[in-house]
Formats: sequence, structure tokens, C-alpha cells
Amino acid sequence: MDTTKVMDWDKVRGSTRRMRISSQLTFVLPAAVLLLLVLVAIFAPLLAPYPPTKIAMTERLLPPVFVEGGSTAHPLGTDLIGRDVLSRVIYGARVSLSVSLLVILITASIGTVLGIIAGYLGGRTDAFLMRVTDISLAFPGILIAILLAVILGPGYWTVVLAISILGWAPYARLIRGEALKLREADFVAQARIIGTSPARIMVRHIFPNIINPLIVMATLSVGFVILTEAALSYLGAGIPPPIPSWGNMVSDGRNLIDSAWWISFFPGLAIGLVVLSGNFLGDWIRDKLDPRLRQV
Amino acid sequence: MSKIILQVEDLRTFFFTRKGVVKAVDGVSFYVREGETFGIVGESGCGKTVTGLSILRLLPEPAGRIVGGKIIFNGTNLLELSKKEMREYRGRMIAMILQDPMTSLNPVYTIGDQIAESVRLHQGLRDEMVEKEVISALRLLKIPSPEILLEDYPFQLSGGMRQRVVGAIAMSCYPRLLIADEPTTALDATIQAQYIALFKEIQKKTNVAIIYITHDFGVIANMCHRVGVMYAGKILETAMTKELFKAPKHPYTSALINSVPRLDRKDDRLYSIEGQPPSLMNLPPGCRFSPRCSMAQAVCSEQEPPEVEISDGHSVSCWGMK
Amino acid sequence: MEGRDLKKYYPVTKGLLQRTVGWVRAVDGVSFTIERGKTLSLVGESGAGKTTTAKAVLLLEQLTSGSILFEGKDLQQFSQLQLKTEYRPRVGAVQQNPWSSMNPRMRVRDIIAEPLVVNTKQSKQQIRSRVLELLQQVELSPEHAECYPHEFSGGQRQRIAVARALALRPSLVVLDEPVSALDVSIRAQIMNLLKDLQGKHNLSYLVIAHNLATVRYMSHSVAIMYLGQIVEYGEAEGLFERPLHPYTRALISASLLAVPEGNGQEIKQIILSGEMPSPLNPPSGCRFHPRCTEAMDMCSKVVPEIRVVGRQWVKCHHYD
Amino acid sequence: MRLFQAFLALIGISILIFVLVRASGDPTMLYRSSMATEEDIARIKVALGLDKPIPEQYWIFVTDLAQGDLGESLIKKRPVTDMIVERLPNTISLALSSFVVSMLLALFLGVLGATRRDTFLDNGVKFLAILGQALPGFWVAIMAILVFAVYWQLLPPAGTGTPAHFVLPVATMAFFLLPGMMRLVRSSMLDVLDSEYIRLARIKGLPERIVIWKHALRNALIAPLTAAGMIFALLITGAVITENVFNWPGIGRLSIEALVSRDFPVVQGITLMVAVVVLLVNLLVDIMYAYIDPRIRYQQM
Repeated sequence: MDTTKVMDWDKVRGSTRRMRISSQLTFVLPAAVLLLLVLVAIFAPLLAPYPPTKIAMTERLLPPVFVEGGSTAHPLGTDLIGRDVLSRVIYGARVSLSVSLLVILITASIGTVLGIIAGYLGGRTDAFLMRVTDISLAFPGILIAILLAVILGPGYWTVVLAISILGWAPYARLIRGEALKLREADFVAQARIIGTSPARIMVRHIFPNIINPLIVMATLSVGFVILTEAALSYLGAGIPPPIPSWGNMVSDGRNLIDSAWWISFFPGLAIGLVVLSGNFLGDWIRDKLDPRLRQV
Repeated sequence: MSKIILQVEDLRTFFFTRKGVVKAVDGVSFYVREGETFGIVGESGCGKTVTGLSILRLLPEPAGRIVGGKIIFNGTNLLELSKKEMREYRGRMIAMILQDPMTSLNPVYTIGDQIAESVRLHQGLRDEMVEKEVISALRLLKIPSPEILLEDYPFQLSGGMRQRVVGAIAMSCYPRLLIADEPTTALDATIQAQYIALFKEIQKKTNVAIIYITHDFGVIANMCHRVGVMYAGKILETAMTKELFKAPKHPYTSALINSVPRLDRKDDRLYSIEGQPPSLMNLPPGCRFSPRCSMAQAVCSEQEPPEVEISDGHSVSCWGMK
Repeated sequence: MEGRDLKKYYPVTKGLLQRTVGWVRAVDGVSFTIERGKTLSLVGESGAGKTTTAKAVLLLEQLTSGSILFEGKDLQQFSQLQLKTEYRPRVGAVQQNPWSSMNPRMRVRDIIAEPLVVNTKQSKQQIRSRVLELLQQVELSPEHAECYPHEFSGGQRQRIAVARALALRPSLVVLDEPVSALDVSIRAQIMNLLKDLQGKHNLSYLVIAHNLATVRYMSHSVAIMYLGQIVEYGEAEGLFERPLHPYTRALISASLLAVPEGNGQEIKQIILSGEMPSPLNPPSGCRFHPRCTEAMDMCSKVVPEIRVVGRQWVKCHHYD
Repeated sequence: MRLFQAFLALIGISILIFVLVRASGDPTMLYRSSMATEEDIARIKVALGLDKPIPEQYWIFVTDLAQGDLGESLIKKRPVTDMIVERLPNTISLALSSFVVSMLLALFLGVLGATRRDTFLDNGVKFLAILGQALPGFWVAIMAILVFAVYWQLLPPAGTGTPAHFVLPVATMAFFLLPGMMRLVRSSMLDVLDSEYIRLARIKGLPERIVIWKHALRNALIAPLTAAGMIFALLITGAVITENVFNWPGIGRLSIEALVSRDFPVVQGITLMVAVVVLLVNLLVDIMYAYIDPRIRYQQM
């Protein structure tokens, strides 16, 4: 690309300051949203005005408060059988959050162990593990999840299991790539020259150097897990009703879209907000921890 | 004396990054004559590559900008040209060879395609003529059996051969000025010697002016007529090569020459320069070499020394010359 | 340390069943001796086999054949345990690139202490005082111990690498291009440091390098390698003053300053044609003959034997 | 070589599904009604071949598969193969058109984003991409129905038939697929633009247009191509969700209908068929790979 001849100093300074402020905003806002989510999930019984499964047939399909006909008793309206949408959204946070934490814990551990082993040991172990990873990545996981739901029946643990089966491969691939690079690094060669055992090398020299990408990946996968859980619940292969999950709430509203849009709208908005925050936070952490990746 | 083809005056190229302003090139002036090789020698990060890219106006955007100076090529200030006019100069009038032959060729096109592209663009020839020109460019670089090589992809060639192909691309339109940025650093010693000998020969044949950028005094001695010694964004001393080796005037130049071990004599102990080159984001006040200079006076860390011409074609920026 | 007829062949495999279709002869019959307190340099262009030889010495590569003798004992006679306790601690290594040779997540004190932690059972206190002593030896200050590698410049990092290599008080240090990644003005600092340490601790160095001037400054003896073999070997002084092998002469000519200060006359340069052939299929006879400016008929047919000329030896038919 | 690996993978998947089927409990449970006697169960076992040893059961399972026999639906009592074949064209037409639309857009916007970095256009595209990655596809689809079909009544809310029926499903799928694909193109384009050979192309004096669309794009396509397998997986996932929102009678809809009625053979059949298609797609990708990257082409010769 071509070079501009004249320089506008003030403009450059201004833009770097703007960049700094916006970079702080991309941390503060998403972090605040996620923190709020955690608090809401923990204190759901205190925050929610009604029990999430309380049916009130007399108060069916009430619109949210800011729409004509809505009342402050149900700020976000009620659904087909009179359950309070706000309460259900609040309780839905519990499902989303706990599923995310569990799945990320499981997938990150499996992926890291397999990735380090494949990357550092190389050879046939690596070839085999990576072939399995490739197949797992190329396979539409939603079908496996549906298959599992048919076999085991939909439920909380089925969802955790299904998303874990879908989610470990990206970790394994990322960590394996990092481990492969590190294996060739001079400091690992140095460790071998000194006589360090493979186990010590993997734990002390390789693992600490993959923590950064691991954290980035984990943060970025919050979004993936929540979206997948929601999609499965929406399809009926996830959290079964009446337990409120954002996904099955959107599904509840699908056929009432022409008359009671709020049933689907608010849980979807919650998903979007949380996923957006997870993605932004992940990007921010990546920028901080791994300047190499900043360009993208 | 032959005509001056390129004159660079007080060139300043800065990079504007999040952390601050990097003054990669900070007031560089030099000229090159037709048929002459001007060497720019300096350590890594002293701004020599950026100087080369600035001449072609190909800095990484948006961070890198030329903020001052003139680059006069054959009477035209390149900095005043439009983007389109500038493109007319690139490849046709001014060519450049990059450091790493392993990455500077496009992996998915054949050698023939990559050379022909230049020829077709700048000479507007028909296909049969293009192929002839391509082959003659390969011949100029003494590439064995060029007809076969046309169909090869870069990954099928060795590093030395790839660098010759890059040379053929550069020379395919017979430019007036060639900027060679460490073209032999990635090559083995004997291949490097081949390459340098080749370019000396090409220069005799085509009378091309060459700016040769390197960190290696051996290469400078071998290849260049005149040299500029660059340190932290500035040329500290310019002289004829022979004179520079015989009587270096700037303390940095002499320290650098003395700190390099010599093959033709036994050194008992090398002279070593203390400290590190400064950060280009945070240059020391006064002379930029003063913190490491063994002959620094009080004035050196206060005011920047002016460039003084001490004899014909030999100029130095040092308070010690006053 | 002595190397006898070292050979390292890598198999070239092909197809589904990983059939071996040929051998890359990376190192093909290399012998050398390193005396106590002296420096031997292996010199050659990329692909000459010098790095593979060094890796064999560091036990990073299994030799195809040949033996390495350390202080008179054959390494093959050593058990795994003996290698770990008696050989490894006696051989240190400094690598080419100081930017990648240190774990970025470890503090300097842990980096230098790592050999001690892995190989000895010293107390924390002992290790700590040894680390400080080492820092002092490489002319760094004790405060540096708490820093991370990225806080240092290339030259300082290379000093840390030297300290780590010396941690176990080795008698031999393998230096793989110890200064080529450094800036020109920093190289002299490190080379001088290495020479000082050699004198002080009576260290032997095995230097891998491609820059002849560096080699001349650093070494007592030199081995010139070409395509997996040593073509000329001898004391550094003699070899650089009176190179025998045409390849050595070409290498020297390629790295000489062509403008001598005094008389101004140009030195006649020897320019070799072609490139180093593939070690998969080395030329017959003398491996250098296709590029040699002085090749004779027999060079392509008969493998040259070692000829001793003065205090150096050479593999070339011109000295038969 | 590649074929051989694909074949191995196929065997692996068939074993996995076979094990899943058998591990999920006694298959007779699915058929058993409360009134079935012991003899009934034994009869069913024989009918299903469950009295035979496991390896033989697997062999029967595989030979049936090889002949295209995916078993019979528990609910509809029809061959699963027929059910899939009947629905397949709908899915293909939806997936293919969405793929083409998003691929073209991804290329165009990705390249534009990479070459005009930090301009208004780039930021706008980035913003859309961020939204596309954050909002759940099914929700976006429902909201699209709300806006375009319920309020404005421009487009039909669901079903098939006219070209107008395609608009909303394809748009939702594209919204779902585009961000990932675009990010891939954009980041790989940025990598390529940073390389030395692009610098050399500019040194030659080539106009930007040729530098980007000839020198950079072909290299930039290599990275997204490695992800083609994943994109295909995404396509299927998108199809399952979209078909359900829009009552699109494809195999995605079929799989959920089967899920609701717990019609195991149907879900199993769909999964297996998709597995085969996935392997075929990956083979195809390898071939394209060789076409774009000469290094691979020559290696295999």
C-alpha cells in the first residue's frame, strides 16, 4: 500500500487515545456482563419475583410492562401457561452457566492432555489422535447430540456429555499445535540436553507455555457452549421442560410468534448478550496475552 | 563521473504504534550514481531496510509513514507522485531484492509466470516476446537451463536458485536502480560469493545503480564503491569503501570494524563496544551513539552533531571532527 | 573427547508401508579429537552435517555407527544411568538463538538452576549460591536472577545461556553458532567472555559455526566439513595460513574482506560453480569434485584418503 | 492413500454407532409393549438377529449398510432409506444455495475487510459478523419471521414451494455461516498480505487489483480450505436448525421428528448417511487442495 506524505500529528495522537479507551471498554463491559450473569445465577432465588415453574392460568400471555396491556407484576410478560418470563430468564442463567463451566472444564482438560501428548510425543500417537480429532471436527456434532438424546433421553447430563463430545477437539488441535511448536523450541532441546525427563518437560516446560492460548480458548468457548446448549434445548434434544433454559424458552414461543413475541425475544436476547460478552472478553484477553494474534 | 540517479535528502520515516512513535529513519541523506554500488551497513533494527522500502514507498500501512525529506530519482521527487505514477517506477525503473528467498516468491505460481508478469506489465509485449525476455532475464542471472525452469514452482528450487530468480524478476525490465536488501544473508558462504560476483558482472553489463543493504563488512568490502554507516536511524559516516576501512573517522565505525574478527590475521583480543543500541522509540539526546562512545564529550549528549564533509566524498556526523 | 568414524544416516521412506527407499547420509565417517582446555570448530555450510555431529555428542541423536570416547571411555559402554550421572553433567551446551533457548515462563534463577535441580540433589541454599556465582562469572548482576528472559537483550540472554551451560561444572561445552544470532557490536563481547571462561575453568569447546573469521578467533583446531565428511582438519593457525583443500580455499576466499587496507590490490576470488549436492545421493569419488576448480580425472572415480601434510590433514588427490 | 484413510474412518464410525446402539440398552426395550410375553421377546430377538454372536451382528449391520439398507422406522414402519431419499432434495437445495450465497459474500467481504482495514465498511462488516456469531441462529430466524412475515407480511413464514420460500431460510443460514467463513478469509488474507511475496509483487509495480485478486487470494484460500470440513459440519448444523424453524421438510426436520418420537433407526440412518457424505466432502477438499497448492500436487506424484 502506498504511503501518505503529510502527517497529521494530532490526528494520530487522538486515534491512539481513542484506541486505548475503546480497548478498556471492550474489557469492562463484557466482564461486567459476565459477572452479572454469575451473580444472577447464584442469587436466582432471591432475584426472581416468582418460582420459574409456577403456573398461573389466569395470567396467560401477558405482554411486557412497556407494551400496552402489560403490568409491573410481570415486567417481561408471561407465557402460554402464565409463567413469569423474567423469572424464567433469571433461572435460565443457572443452566447456561453451569453447563458452560462443566463443559469447559471437561473439554479443556481432555483437549490439553491429548494435545500435549500428541504434540510432544509425535509419531504414530500424534497421527492417530489427530485423525480422530479431524473426524470429530468434520462431523456435524448436532447429529451426535440428537443421537445421544434419543438413546439416553434428553436431560442435563446428556447435554453436558453431548457438548463435551463436540467440544474437546478444537482444544486438542490448538494445544497440539502449540506443543508441536514448543517441542521444536530450543529451550526444550536444552532441557533434553540437560537430561530432563519427558514428563518433567511436558509439565514444567510445555504446559506453562500453553496456558495463554488455553485461557483464550476457554473464554472464547463460553459462547460456543451457550449457543450449543440453547440450540439443543430449542430442538428438544437438550434441557427438557419444565426446567427453564433459554433455548427451550425460545422454542416455547416459536408457534406464538405472531401473538406473543416476548416469550422468544427475551431469552434470545440474553443468549446474545452473554455470548457477545464472552467473545469480546476472549478477544481482549487474547490481545493482552498473545500479541502475535492481535492482527486478526 | 557518471550522473547521480538517486538523491535522498533528510528522509524521515516514522512508525506510529500503540506504544509510541518509532523513528526508524531519522534524517538520512545520501546519493547513488549510475553504475555505482552504494552500501548501507548497520546492525539489525538500525533502519536500513526501512530506508530501502521508503524509496519505493512501500511501508507497512497504516503504521509506517514518511514524515519528511525528499527522494529525488532522475530529477523527480518520488514523494510527490500519485500512487499510480509511483507504480510506473516500481519494477520498471527501481527494483528491489528482498532478504529471504524462501518466502519472497509466490508459492502457487510458476517461476515463468512470476517473471513474465513484470515483463508483460512494464514492456507491453506479446506472448512470444515475453517468453524470450523472461529467458534472457534468467540467462542474465546465469540460471542453468532456463527453458526447463520456467515450468517449475518455487518450492522445487534451492535457496540460492530462488534468490537468482528473484534477481531475474528484479532485472527483467532493466531498471536504473536496484535496492538489494541483505540478498545473501540467508545463503551459504560459497553461494553468497557466487551471487555477489554475478551482480558485479550484471552491473558492468547494464550500468545499473545498486543500493546494497547489509550488516556484513565483508560483503561491503567486496561489493560496494561507497558506504554509509547507519546507526539508530541515521547515517553517521559516508565514505569510499577503501577509505572507510583504511581511515574510519566516526568512533562507531572504527569500533565496529575493530570488533569484527578478521580471517586474514590472528586477533588476540577483539575490541568490544559496551552496551546495546538504543530503542528507536526513545533515542538518547544529542548524538545517538554518545552513551556507548568511548570518546564522548559533554557536548555529545546535549546537541546532535552536524554532518561535516572532511574530504571529497567523506562526511561524518561527530563532534570529534570539529 | 574423541569421535571415531561417526555415521548418521536417516532413512527416506515412501508409501503406505513406510518402505525405506534410500538413506540421507547426514554424517558419513567423521572423526575428531578435542583436547582439554582447547577449542575445536566444525565449519561448513548448511547441510554439511556439523549440527548432526553436535547433536550426537549431546545424545540428541542416535548414531548409526561409530563411537564417541569421553575422557578415554567409550559412551557405548555406559549404561543409561551412567550416561545420566557421569556424562550429561560433564557436557554443557549453548544454542544459537538466545531468543528461543529459554523457557519464557521461568525466571533467570530457575533457568540457570534447572540443570542442578534435574541432575543433583543439592539444597535450595546451595543451588541459590551457585546461581549467583554463575551470574557473576558471566558478568551479570545478582538482581538479574529474579527477572524473566524477555527483559534482557540478546547479548545478555546469551550470557544467561552460558551460565546455564556451566552450572554443572562441565569439562566440555558444545557451542552451536554462539554468536551468529547476535548483533555485530555484541558478538565481540560474547566471544571474549567465552575465551575468558575457557582460560579460567580449563574448558573444552566444540564450536559449530559457518563464519570463518569467528572460528579463527575462537579455535585451536578446525575441521572443515563438506557433505557429511571432514575434508580438512588441523590447527587453526596453519589451516587458515595455508589451506590445502580447494574447498577450504574457496570458503576462505568467500569470506575475506576483498579490500585490504594497505596495498589496495584485489585478491583473486575463487567462485565455486553450482551448489552442494543432496546427501541422499552423494557424488562418486571425491564428494567435492563436481564443484572443484582443480578437479582431475581420478577425482570422480577414487575416494581420496587422508593425507597428512605438516600439522594438518586433508582428503584430496592433489596431495597423494 | 487418502481413500484408504477415509475407508478406515468409515469403519471406525460404523463401529462407534454399532456400539452406541448396543450399549444404549436392550434394543428389544424399544419394541416391547407392556403385554409382550417372554416368547414375544425371544421372537423379536431372532427377528432382529440378536441371538447371534456380536461380531456376526456387526457383520450383518455392515452388509445391510453397504446395500443401502438402513433399517426400518419404528413409527412409520417404512424403510429409513426411502424416508431419507424423499427428504434429501429439500435439504440439498437449501444447503447448497445457502452455501453459495455465504461463500461468495464471505470471499467478497473477507477480502474487502482485509484490504480496507479499519475503514467504515470494514467496521460495519465486522459488526455484523460479531452479531452473527453471538446471536443464536434459531432466534434470529424467529425474529426474522416476526418482522418480515408477521408485521410486514412480505415473505411466507414457513414451508416450501415458491422461490420466496427460500429467502428467509437462506438468509438465516447465511447469517449463521457467514461470520466464521468471513473471519477465516479475512485473517488468512491478512496473513498473506503480510508476506514477502506480496511485498515483491508490489515492488514489481503490479496494480493493487492484481496483487490482491491474483497473488494474494489464491494463497489465502488454502487456509479456509483446510477448514472446509468444519464449514460442512456447520452447514449441516445450520440446516437442522433452520429446517426446524421454517418447517422445511428436509432431513434436519426428519431427524427432529424422529427425536421427538424416539425413532432410533431413523436418527441412526441419518447420522450414518451424513458420515459418508462428510468423508466424501473431505476427499473432495483434498483434491481441490492439490489444485490450488502445487506443493501438494507434486508431493503426491
